[in-house]
Amino acid sequence: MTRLVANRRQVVIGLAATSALPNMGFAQSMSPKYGGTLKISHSTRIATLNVMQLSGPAEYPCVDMLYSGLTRIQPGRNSAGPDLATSWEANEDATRFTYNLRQGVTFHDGTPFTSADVVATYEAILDPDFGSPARSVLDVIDSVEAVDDHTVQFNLNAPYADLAISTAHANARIVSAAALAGDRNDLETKPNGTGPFMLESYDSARITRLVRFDNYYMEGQPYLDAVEMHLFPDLAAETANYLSGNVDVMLNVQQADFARIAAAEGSNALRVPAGRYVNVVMRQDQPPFDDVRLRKALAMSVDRQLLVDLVLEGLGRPAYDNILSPEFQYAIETPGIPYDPAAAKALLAEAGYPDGIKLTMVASNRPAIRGQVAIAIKEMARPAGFDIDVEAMPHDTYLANVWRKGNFYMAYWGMQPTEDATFNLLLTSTASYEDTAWFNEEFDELVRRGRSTSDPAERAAIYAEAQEIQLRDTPYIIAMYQDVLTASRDWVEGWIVHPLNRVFFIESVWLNRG
Amino acid sequence: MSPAYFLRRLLAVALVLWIVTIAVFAITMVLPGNAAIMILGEYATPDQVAAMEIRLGLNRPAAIQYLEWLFNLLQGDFGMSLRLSLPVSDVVGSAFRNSALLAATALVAVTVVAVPVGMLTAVKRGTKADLGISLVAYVGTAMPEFVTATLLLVIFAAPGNPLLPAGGFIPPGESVAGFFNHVILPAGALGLILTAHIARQVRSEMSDVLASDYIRAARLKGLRERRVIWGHALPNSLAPAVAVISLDIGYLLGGIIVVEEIFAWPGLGRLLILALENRDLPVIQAITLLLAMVYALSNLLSDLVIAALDPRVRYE
Amino acid sequence: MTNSRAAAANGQPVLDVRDYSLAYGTPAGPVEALRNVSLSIRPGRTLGLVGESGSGKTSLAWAIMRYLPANAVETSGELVLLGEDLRTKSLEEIQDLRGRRVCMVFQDPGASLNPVLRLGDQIAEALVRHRALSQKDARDEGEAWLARTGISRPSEMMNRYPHEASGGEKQRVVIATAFACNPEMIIFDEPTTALDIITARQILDLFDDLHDETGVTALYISHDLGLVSRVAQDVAVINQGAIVEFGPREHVFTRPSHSYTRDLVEAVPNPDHRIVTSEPDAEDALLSLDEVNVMYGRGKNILSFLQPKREVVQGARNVSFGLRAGEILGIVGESGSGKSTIAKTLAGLQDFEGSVAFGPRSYSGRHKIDRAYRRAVQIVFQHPDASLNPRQTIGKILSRPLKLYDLVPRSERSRRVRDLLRSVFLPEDYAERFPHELSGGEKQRVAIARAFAAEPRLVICDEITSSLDVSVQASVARLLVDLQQKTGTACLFITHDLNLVRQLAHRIAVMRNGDLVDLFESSQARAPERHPYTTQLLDAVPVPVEASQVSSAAERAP
Amino acid sequence: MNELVRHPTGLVGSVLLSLVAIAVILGPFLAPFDPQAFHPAVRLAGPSGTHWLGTDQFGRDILSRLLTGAGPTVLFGVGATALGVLAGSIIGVTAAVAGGWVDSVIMRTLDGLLAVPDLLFTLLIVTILGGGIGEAMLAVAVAFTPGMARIARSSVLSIRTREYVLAAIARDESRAYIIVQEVIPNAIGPIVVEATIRVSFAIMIGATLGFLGLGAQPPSTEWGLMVAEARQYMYRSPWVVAVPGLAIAVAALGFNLFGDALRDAFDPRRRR
Repeated sequence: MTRLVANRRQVVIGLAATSALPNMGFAQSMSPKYGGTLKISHSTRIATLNVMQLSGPAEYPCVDMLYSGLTRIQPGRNSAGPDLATSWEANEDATRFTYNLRQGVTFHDGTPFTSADVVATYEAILDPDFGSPARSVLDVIDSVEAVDDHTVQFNLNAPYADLAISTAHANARIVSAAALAGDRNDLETKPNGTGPFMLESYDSARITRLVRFDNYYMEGQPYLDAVEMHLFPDLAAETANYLSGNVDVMLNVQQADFARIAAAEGSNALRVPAGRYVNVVMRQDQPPFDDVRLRKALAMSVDRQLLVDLVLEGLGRPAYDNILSPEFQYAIETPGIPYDPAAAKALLAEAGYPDGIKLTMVASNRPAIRGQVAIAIKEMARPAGFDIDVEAMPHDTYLANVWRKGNFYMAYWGMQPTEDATFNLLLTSTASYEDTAWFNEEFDELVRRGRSTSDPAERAAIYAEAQEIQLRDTPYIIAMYQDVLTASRDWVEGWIVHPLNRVFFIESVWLNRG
Repeated sequence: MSPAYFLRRLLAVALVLWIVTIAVFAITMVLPGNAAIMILGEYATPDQVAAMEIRLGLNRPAAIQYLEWLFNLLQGDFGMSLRLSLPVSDVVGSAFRNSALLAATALVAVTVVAVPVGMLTAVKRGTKADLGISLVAYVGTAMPEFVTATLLLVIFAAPGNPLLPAGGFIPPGESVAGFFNHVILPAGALGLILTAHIARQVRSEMSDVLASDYIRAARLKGLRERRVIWGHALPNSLAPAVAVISLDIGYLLGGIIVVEEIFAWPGLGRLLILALENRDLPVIQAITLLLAMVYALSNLLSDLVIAALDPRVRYE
Repeated sequence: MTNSRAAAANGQPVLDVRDYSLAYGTPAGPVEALRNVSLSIRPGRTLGLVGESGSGKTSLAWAIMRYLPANAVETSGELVLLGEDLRTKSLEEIQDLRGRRVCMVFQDPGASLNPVLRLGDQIAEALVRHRALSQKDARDEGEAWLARTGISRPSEMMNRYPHEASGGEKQRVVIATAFACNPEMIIFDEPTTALDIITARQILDLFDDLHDETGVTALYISHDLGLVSRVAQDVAVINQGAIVEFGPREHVFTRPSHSYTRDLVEAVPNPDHRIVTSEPDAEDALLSLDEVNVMYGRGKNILSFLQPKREVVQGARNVSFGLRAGEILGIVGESGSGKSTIAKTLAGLQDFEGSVAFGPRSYSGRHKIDRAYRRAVQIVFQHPDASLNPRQTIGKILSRPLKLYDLVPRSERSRRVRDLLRSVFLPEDYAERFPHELSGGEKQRVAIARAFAAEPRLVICDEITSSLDVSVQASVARLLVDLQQKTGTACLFITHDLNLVRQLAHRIAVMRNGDLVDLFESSQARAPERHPYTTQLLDAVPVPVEASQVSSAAERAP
Repeated sequence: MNELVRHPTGLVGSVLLSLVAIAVILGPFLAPFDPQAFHPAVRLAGPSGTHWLGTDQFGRDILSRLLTGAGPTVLFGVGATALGVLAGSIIGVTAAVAGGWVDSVIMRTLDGLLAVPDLLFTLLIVTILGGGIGEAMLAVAVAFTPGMARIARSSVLSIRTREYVLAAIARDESRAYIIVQEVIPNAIGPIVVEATIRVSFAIMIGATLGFLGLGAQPPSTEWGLMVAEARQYMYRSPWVVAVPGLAIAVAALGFNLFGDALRDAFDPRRRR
């Protein structure tokens, strides 16, 4: 069966009403059964367990099980809830935050968790030489202080309303001060966290096995004895293996296999709308992309619904160039852009290309969706006078030669937790991955104001204005949002994924085998 | 065979491997792109890239780096994997064990099937059985592993009622039955092309032997056909068969790359692809060197076996 | 043997081939190999079957052994062994018969013994098979037979592998195997051709002894009429698949009925019939070798320690001799004696120490040799198939020296090529052909023409007739001598055929293991002061039977 | 040539090669559809009257893609082999002709390179060059070079002791004349045979690189890439992978059979 959750926007994203989710740990009629091993298959390698630096799709569930953060993204929402911090408050102008820590928590090795661990962790994150990915969302923090053993205080260098979401960053999980003081290479293979599971064995080429941590702070959880992460690099083999019942959960399902998996007996295919997208990068500091008419003409040459059907097998939604998907709290109602090659042709002529234009679009081959979107756009845009030569290339070549250098290529991004993180990732003049040379001071200023505003109505207005600017200038063509797809066997209760694809709540999963 | 001969051969292997170290090092030196970006990928933050660049420290002269690497190598230290943050010897060691299991299974299966089939078809040369088997062998040699593997998956691991698992690996130490269950398809995909090739080569060698004067002489001595085949032809075809098999080991070592990738076999081949994609230079160097060493040593071993089988080369 | 004796008693032939015809199916249609062959061998006698390559003599042997390829078609006749037609027998019956009643000894003992089995096992297995002996008895019996073939340490030989035995020893093993099962008939297919002169002579003597001892009936196949005349009482001559002559030896040699037989008899080199009449100018020295040494197998570079160690072999040791203008000097010796080394050295193809003086100049090494020398000294090789570039036309091959040495102007070259072809009795239009379109003898003529095209002063002939058929050998030798006489060119004639060399050389040099052991005027070949080795060589060669000698030799037959 | 066709293997090889050659030369003209055109209504459809071999995930006509893909697939093999043979022959002939330490150094280096399995070597080089069909072709050529150099060298060495070459040396022909006129024309036979058989390997390696994402890139219709792109649909519509997979086998088989027949034709010992 398919659980299709496609509610548009609002606070609840991904997972609609709880009634549609009989398996959720907190809303179930049956009482969970204890015991059993959950086998999860994944197709990318768990290359490291260094919580402060990892970034692989299959690494996230591992650290989610091994570690806890101060705060944690809530199931189905882009908001932060308590984890190792039970509560937190900000001062008036959102420049100082105080977090109250949970008492009686211990690390897997038995040492107690205190504010010293938090301070050590955040100091490591903020150390540029350490290179933690979490620094990009936490660099507003000026200093961390331990007020007492169970209270810490963050002093910010600018007002920042979303700090609780930033402290929920997957790489900002709390590591013990002792581990950070010792050989930091041990972080790679000897994780010592406060999460619901402990590492038993780690074979990056095959199976990573975690077992229940009896002293996890959530009373009575986790339910499982163990979780095994099984690596299947070949997607077809992974699907076949899942369907033959050898594993309980398939972490990521390919669009091509989704219908079959959904139809298969004893299998639950879960589809969660998310803000993942392929974006067409066009460098605007050089012709021909410096002309907004050309960008708009191309935008009109893409049949977005057809793209969703062809490339995503319908498992996604058309997007109309807004970098914020409807799941974001402050996303505006984006006007549709109809597929109109004739109008596009006219606009292209107006831009100075009456006879059409020849372009070369680069697409890396990993993941394959980049190439597929590129080829589809090439075909769709042809009637409008775009003669696009798709140059697909191996990912490493792309990284070496095209990424953030080329003037027309396909990028691919996952969903960010906040509007601010999204804008600061790509679109502001100082964005981490600024790649379009679209510099707009007005936009920058709006983003700056948005992050320090706590009033929701005010923020909504600011972000709406920012989105209008973005849609007016079309820095990227974003043609569709891709759903997050996962699957589990019937006997697996409580398996959910979050649109962010970073938090998994496996401590609430249990096996309902007859 | 004299110890001097053995020593000379061993020296030759060492020389070959030394040349391989130069080639491998040269190749990894000229890999394009900023190593740090390649290792970390496009979602890495600039901080991460900067930290990695410091860690790599690849800014010294190549010759110094080579000598340092070689020096460490001779002490058994292959360095740290850049992507997996583990000692290369650990990562490559376990992958090598797994690959060896797969390759050895495939090789044994291939030998057990191909050599008798090749001999049979040579003896039955020109018959329908020969024609049929030769045809299959020809088609077999023309199927790249990824096609064979894919077709095997479609046929034997189709969802619904899969006869065999679609991939994965169970160490024989854990479950022997599980190991064999999982090894059949990858070994089959790996072995088809080799079986076909070796059967064809053995058939041709055996045909040459059967056409030789001493076989004619044996027949004209009135010996029964069974004795001619088993007593005279077979001992003469074994040495060439061993030579063919040892040469095909090189092909086998290439074939594991694709097959392991498809069947989720945690061996050297898959590790290599990962290492190449991530510019994990120490791992690439170690794997290439290891595969070359295996190949060179298997050739040496085959020479020793041939010397044992054929008295003419024994005292060389 | 009882059958054979019974046959002997009633005069029935052991083998009776009646009107036998055989063809091979080829894609181009059937090719006849044997046409209406009829011959018979009476008990205890030896029939010599003589023919050139491709004449069908070996096909007949295979047919008798019932060992025919799949595409063979027997179109007529019977093959009768003591009253039984072999053609009617089943494969199983034939397998019982092979090796027990009819055995075969092959041309090349090196190839006909299995390289990975011990010699003893190869004899014993036949005895186990046909005489139902135990393994141990078979080995004892085999060892006894080895002793009878004259092998000095038979028990040691039993445990050797073929590559550990000499050619002569191997052939003795094969012969022992053939005789061990006490067969009624043995087919000998050129059993001495692959052996050295002296060894061949020993094998021939062994054949005589064993034949006398056992009274076995034999079919002796050879291309060498001289040899056959020595071993056989009856002779059959086969040409293009048909028997052209069959009868007692005296008859065939003295009154050959067929012209082909006559040609064949005449073509046999006879040392008493000299081809060359003129004598060279005695004192006009053309070339002289002074203390020439040649070493093979010396390591050349630092990486050679990785190569298997090669033995250093001395190809020529302190060889000195002179050659006069217009002289034909024969060099003889067994294989490995160094005679070809001298040829290669003088042709500038081999590094050497010492010096070679040619005319006024002296050369102290291969790299000192200049174009003038190379033009004046030409070489003709043994294998005509290998010495002509298969990708060039005959015209191109012949015009090359003309162009290289700039002997005739470009416009004259094709005319000169035609002259050259005429001078070796080849049609002028051969200039357009490629080597593979010519027969072996024709190719050798082209090679000779190429050598003479350079207008040389010395031609080195390295075994130029040994790969040719007997009848062709004679004509090529005559052609060479004709050209030599016409041009006055000196000639170094290297051969292992002592009869031939005595027919055409003025002087003969004998080499052995790299040493020049003897050098003498042809007429002095039998002089008492000859080196013992020379005498041994001369004695080893069967001298063709003259009509006058036939009757005396025939008396030796039982 | 007659000799070739008379062999059953040669005959089949020639027929298969002719088919492949027709596809290479005329494929783009014979293709019933634009190989890149989408037909969204009939995605992943089975063989039908309109689309004889069915359609792929974009509804592109597989027959048309197959026909236009013959060019890149087969020419890859031929091109890579030709380059490898050329480079290998030059190196091999140089080593054989130079002899001495030059030969030793070249041969020991080749030994070292030959110890690295072909596919691994190719992968290393293609990674250096950066992927793509041209780069992959060059990589295969480089990987083939040591083997071809060896064959060329031994071929030259065996020719060099032939008596017609000795005759040329004895005549005092120049080194260049001997190499160009006497040695190379006769050494070329085994090289051509080996090259023909290697084309089939090159086609397979090329397809494998396409499959691994290092060779031909979308939207190319190279057959290995077609298999790779269709793999995720292989259980849904097996013909999408089977058709290009078998096409690769047919092309490789054709060259393989033809090469074997060529070898038999050159080698009288093997003639039946």
